[in-house]
Amino acid sequence: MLDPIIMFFLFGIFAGVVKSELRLPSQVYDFVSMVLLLAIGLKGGIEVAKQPLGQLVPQAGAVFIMGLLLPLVAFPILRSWGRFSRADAASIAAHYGSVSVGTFAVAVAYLTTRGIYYEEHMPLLLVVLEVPAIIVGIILARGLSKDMQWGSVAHEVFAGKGVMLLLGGVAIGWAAGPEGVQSIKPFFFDLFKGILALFLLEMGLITAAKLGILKKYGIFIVVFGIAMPLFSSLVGTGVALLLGLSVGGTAMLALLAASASYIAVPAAMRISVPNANPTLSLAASLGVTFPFNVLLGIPLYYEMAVAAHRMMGA
Amino acid sequence: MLDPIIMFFLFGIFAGVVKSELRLPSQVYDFVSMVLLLAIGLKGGIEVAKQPLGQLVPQAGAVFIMGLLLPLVAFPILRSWGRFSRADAASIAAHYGSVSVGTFAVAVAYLTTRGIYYEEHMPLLLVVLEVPAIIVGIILARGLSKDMQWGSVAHEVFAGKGVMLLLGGVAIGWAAGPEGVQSIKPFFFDLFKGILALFLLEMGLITAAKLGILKKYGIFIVVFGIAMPLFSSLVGTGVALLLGLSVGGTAMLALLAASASYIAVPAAMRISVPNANPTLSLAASLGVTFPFNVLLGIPLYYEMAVAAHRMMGA
Amino acid sequence: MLDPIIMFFLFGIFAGVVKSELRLPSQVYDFVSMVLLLAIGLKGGIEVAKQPLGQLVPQAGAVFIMGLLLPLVAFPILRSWGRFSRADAASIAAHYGSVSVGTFAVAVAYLTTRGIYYEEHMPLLLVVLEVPAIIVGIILARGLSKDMQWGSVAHEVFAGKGVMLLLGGVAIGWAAGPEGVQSIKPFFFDLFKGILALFLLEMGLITAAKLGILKKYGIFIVVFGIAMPLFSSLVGTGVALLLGLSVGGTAMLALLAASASYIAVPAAMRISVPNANPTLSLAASLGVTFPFNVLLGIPLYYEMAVAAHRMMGA
Amino acid sequence: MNSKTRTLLTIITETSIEQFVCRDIEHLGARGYTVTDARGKGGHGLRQAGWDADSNIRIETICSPEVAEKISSHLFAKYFDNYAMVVYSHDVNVMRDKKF
Amino acid sequence: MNSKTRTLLTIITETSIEQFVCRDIEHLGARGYTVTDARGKGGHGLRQAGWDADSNIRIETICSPEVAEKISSHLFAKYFDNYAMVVYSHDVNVMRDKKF
Amino acid sequence: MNSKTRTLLTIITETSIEQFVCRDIEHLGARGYTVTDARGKGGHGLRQAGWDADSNIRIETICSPEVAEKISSHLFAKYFDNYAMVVYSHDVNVMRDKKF
Ligand SMILES: Nc1ncnc2c1ncn2[C@@H]1O[C@H](COP(=O)(O)O)[C@@H](O)[C@H]1O
Ligand SMILES: Nc1ncnc2c1ncn2[C@@H]1O[C@H](COP(=O)(O)O)[C@@H](O)[C@H]1O
Ligand SMILES: Nc1ncnc2c1ncn2[C@@H]1O[C@H](COP(=O)(O)O)[C@@H](O)[C@H]1O
Ligand code: NA
Ligand code: NA
Ligand code: NA
Repeated sequence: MLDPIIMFFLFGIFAGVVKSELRLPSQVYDFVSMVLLLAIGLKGGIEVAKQPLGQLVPQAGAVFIMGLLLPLVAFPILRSWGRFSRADAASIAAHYGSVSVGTFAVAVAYLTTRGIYYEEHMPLLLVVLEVPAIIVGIILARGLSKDMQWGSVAHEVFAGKGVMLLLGGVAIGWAAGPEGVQSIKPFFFDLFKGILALFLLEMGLITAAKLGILKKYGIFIVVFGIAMPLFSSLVGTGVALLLGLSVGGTAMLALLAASASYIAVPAAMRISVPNANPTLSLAASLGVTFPFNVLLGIPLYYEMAVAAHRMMGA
Repeated sequence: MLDPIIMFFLFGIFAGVVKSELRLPSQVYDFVSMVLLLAIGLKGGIEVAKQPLGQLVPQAGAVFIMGLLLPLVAFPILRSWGRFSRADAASIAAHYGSVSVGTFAVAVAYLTTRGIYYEEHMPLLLVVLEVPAIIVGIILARGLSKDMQWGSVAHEVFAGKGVMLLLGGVAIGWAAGPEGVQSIKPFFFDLFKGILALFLLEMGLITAAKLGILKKYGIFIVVFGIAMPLFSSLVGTGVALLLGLSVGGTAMLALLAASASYIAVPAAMRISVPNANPTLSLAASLGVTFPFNVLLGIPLYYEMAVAAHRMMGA
Repeated sequence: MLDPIIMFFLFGIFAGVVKSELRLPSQVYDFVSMVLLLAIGLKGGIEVAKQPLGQLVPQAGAVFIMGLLLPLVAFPILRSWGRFSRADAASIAAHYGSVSVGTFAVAVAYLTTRGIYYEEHMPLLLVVLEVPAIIVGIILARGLSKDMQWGSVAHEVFAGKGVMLLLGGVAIGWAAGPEGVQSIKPFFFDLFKGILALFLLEMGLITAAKLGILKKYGIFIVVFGIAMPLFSSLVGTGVALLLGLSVGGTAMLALLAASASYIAVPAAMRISVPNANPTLSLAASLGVTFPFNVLLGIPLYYEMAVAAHRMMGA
Repeated sequence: MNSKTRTLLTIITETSIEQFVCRDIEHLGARGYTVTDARGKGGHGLRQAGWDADSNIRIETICSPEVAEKISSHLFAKYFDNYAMVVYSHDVNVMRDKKF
Repeated sequence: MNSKTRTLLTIITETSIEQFVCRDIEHLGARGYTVTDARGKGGHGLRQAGWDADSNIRIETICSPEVAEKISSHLFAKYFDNYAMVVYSHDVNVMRDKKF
Repeated sequence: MNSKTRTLLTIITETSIEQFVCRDIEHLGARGYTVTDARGKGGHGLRQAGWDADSNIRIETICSPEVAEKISSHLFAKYFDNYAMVVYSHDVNVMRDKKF
């Protein structure tokens, strides 16, 4: 049966499609996403403390390289088959090389509800995967010129709301440890799914708005928005196997690879690749890939992980 | 002793009357009412799943008819004794034929605190009762002309925030069932009363603002704002007895009948009966009937239900 | 080890210093502070009900007098050593004579985490201490002229958000008692520390903004912002010993004395002493004293209380 | 840079009719508009923006004088009797006059 | 439709004195006003609207030139020395000039 | 009170570039500015302010005609091709002209 939080997402899409007046005030959306980002960071941070550093570093390194490579695969496809301008192709590639925290939160809920174990320091890999695609995207769009202001790009990436809150959460969770965080558990952890439900309601409304725009850009964007995450999930599954992650962890890494950013990357592209059309990349990432991953992708990637581990075990 | 949530309402009135700077930002008010509407819907939806359809349909039908008739009683009184214009009388009649979700939430808290059983699918009847009075009100104001745009009226009613969230909550609660909803319980159910307290604080501030306006409209509006819910509660009690509801359910239906809308109906009237004065109907519904029901009505209707069931039992 | 809520504060300062885009929407800040103020008031109110009046009155009286005297100590220092204008000196003196609810909330968290008993009606003393310094500040700035509009000053003080919510919370907690408040406990009490964490994150951001301004005003304001709370904490410790408070209560009263207002007093000064520079007093109170108290003051005042009680016991 | 003159029409009215007014001004020829949330006081009393029913919006649209004239006449006929509404206009310099 | 000219006076100032300024402009003859929340920068530094003490408002009032003149003089005398405040005015066309 | 004329330049654009535009107009000589949150519709479609990527801001700055001209030219060159942006200006009367 469907998780109720997924129903909130469908409800949001429905309300958007029938042009309901329903709307989350943007300040409430901010509040809700801040709490989610902090909660995910905190959870990850607590686990990071438990991991031997020797295990974290290779994982982070592998994931970082994956984040560099995925956009390099997407870019030529978008250029040749999609016939997009260089800027647009680079920007979309960056979106798909990076990650979506909202999708990750739904996957956390999915695995937790089913009691499936996964490496709980995953949020750290999430943060690591946010960044490299942005850099690759900028270079793809603008070339490696000397007057690139990498300082301001770095600031744009790390000082953005999303990465900042994730990193802050990880740092606090790591420093405070499981007992330290106990006192803020009722707010950040017990309410997690309810707040995620509200968040997905608004995501549904936003997705519905993007659906209308999709028509304008034709079928390619829809196909790409489904095929690319499928491909990336295979890559993610492979990397996870190499790293020796658990079944749940494999599903998670597949999902991270498959998810497309709609916060950190669009914000960074808007500033660093201004001639890329933001409507286009958000139509793909929010109008196609987000609903695909949330509704079909997560269970699919989990089945893939199970199958892959069975094969490896054999 | 008074429920603390009622004290929050009184505190809001007090703060408003002494012209305090206290104010809930409108975005927070939106947030708080969204959570309440979804929570009420979810609770109702869970119960709807348990009811045999053969029992729900006659109840919904009876309540719908009650919603058609109540404004037809109110309208001539408002026209003749109140000397209101046709539009104003029709609009006020629609407010009193429909329901107030805020009042319902307080009644839920009242019965729950005292451990009194009531048919928990009540939120479904709440939704059913929201709608018919609006249609009657529009016809009373404008007559049954051919060029009525019923499509846009229907959209106005069903796509409005309130009805949409209630229906969405009911649908999700119904589909997810009691166990499915478990994971979002801490947010939507455990916080219910605390969030209701904040909501009532703002309602007190709004009520206080309406109190000032009341003077302008004279004594009739005050008398009507108390007499009409008393009459409606009798009708509601009667209908509940016919439907064989429990004591708690009888009190609830009396309250639903007695409560006057201040969200869905004013929004619909503003669009469909523009020449009705919204200040007038809100002064009655928020300045008189809401505080009357919340402070005196709920316990009174409960006593009535107890007495009626005792009489019927005899 | 550091309490995680303190880490949220440090995280906020960090994010502000690196000029992150992180920001709590002002409406969310309002929401979060309203919940904190109500929760503190409710907790205090529950305890007030348990206290014999004969014990509360002398405590409130002593604290009120302390609130009158502290600004009288600060004022000449600010005038002579700080070379501030009369208005500025009076306004800063008023800030330091009054209290900071945010600091108090952190102290509550500190003592609760460590299981240290304190007189839980402390919030009442907090309210009492908010007011006198404002009156003294206004008189210091403007003299005792006949045309002072004390009515509007009183309104400004009592009808301000902060005092209103605290008093409302105390009144409701007192009237409803421990069992009455049970139903709103999950929202107001269980979430307390999580909400405080969000609040401190924003306070960190605000503090970081004030740090920049500090430079403009030179070293005196930094020295004063640390020395004055140290002095006041001694006074508070003394008063607590006279009143026979527990060790925790002594630490609390020291902290109340040491904390500097950044809500009620600035608002009142802006209206009643318009020629005082609000940037100056907020730079001191938010840029120096708030972080000092939160990071170093609270544990220090607690050690002082322990030492003082040991000495007295000897 | 040479700039051209257009008319800036500002409408202050109830939030509840935002979608209707925006639709109307588009139909009458405006190529765009900007909306901000507002509160205020006027003939219809205090509107404090505490909740939807009490909120105002401020709609601005830059257009040709003719379109501005058409919009104001339409709003006057359709809304002035029954809704809290204030409309005013003045000339502004724009950089790309073809846009408006 | 024939329209008349009135003065639109705009006041940008601190949120903390909203009620006082609004009361003053009503006393001086304005029949209404509109308020929006704002942030900004000026002689008194950055005011980022993160919380009450740091927030601005933008008050607009349409009135006769005489009333506008009275209001600006009053604001100048009462608030300019001590508060973050900017005031400007210009002519606008209104449809129902008796309203203002 | 004698008042002087200055130019009020209004910029409606995407929230995402707020800090850049504000920095630019300060560098070009504006002594202050005021920002309000907005939503709207234009050549770049509907921008409903549901979340950051879809939000507009409205920046106002009072300055000399020369500075206004410099700012609009700069904005035109730097942002018009790639960002949702509308810029307009008109004269206003200010009380302390040295301030602007
Ligand atoms: N003279 C005025 N100047 C500026 N805004 C006004 C004026 N009169 C009314 N308004 C605004 O327009 C809204 C509707 O006006 P009214 O229809 O007069 O109630 C009010 O709530 C105010 O926001
Ligand atoms: N030149 C300007 N143009 C537009 N708004 C301004 C200007 N100067 C100041 N302001 C606004 O008016 C407020 C108060 O200005 P000030 O008194 O100069 O600090 C500022 O916070 C800005 O919002
Ligand atoms: N004709 C217009 N009148 C008023 N505001 C406009 C107009 N056209 C566009 N805007 C505003 O400017 C923003 C950017 O415009 P555009 O670049 O045309 O999409 C829009 O989202 C609107 O808020
Ligand atoms: Na990805
Ligand atoms: Na009713
Ligand atoms: Na103090």
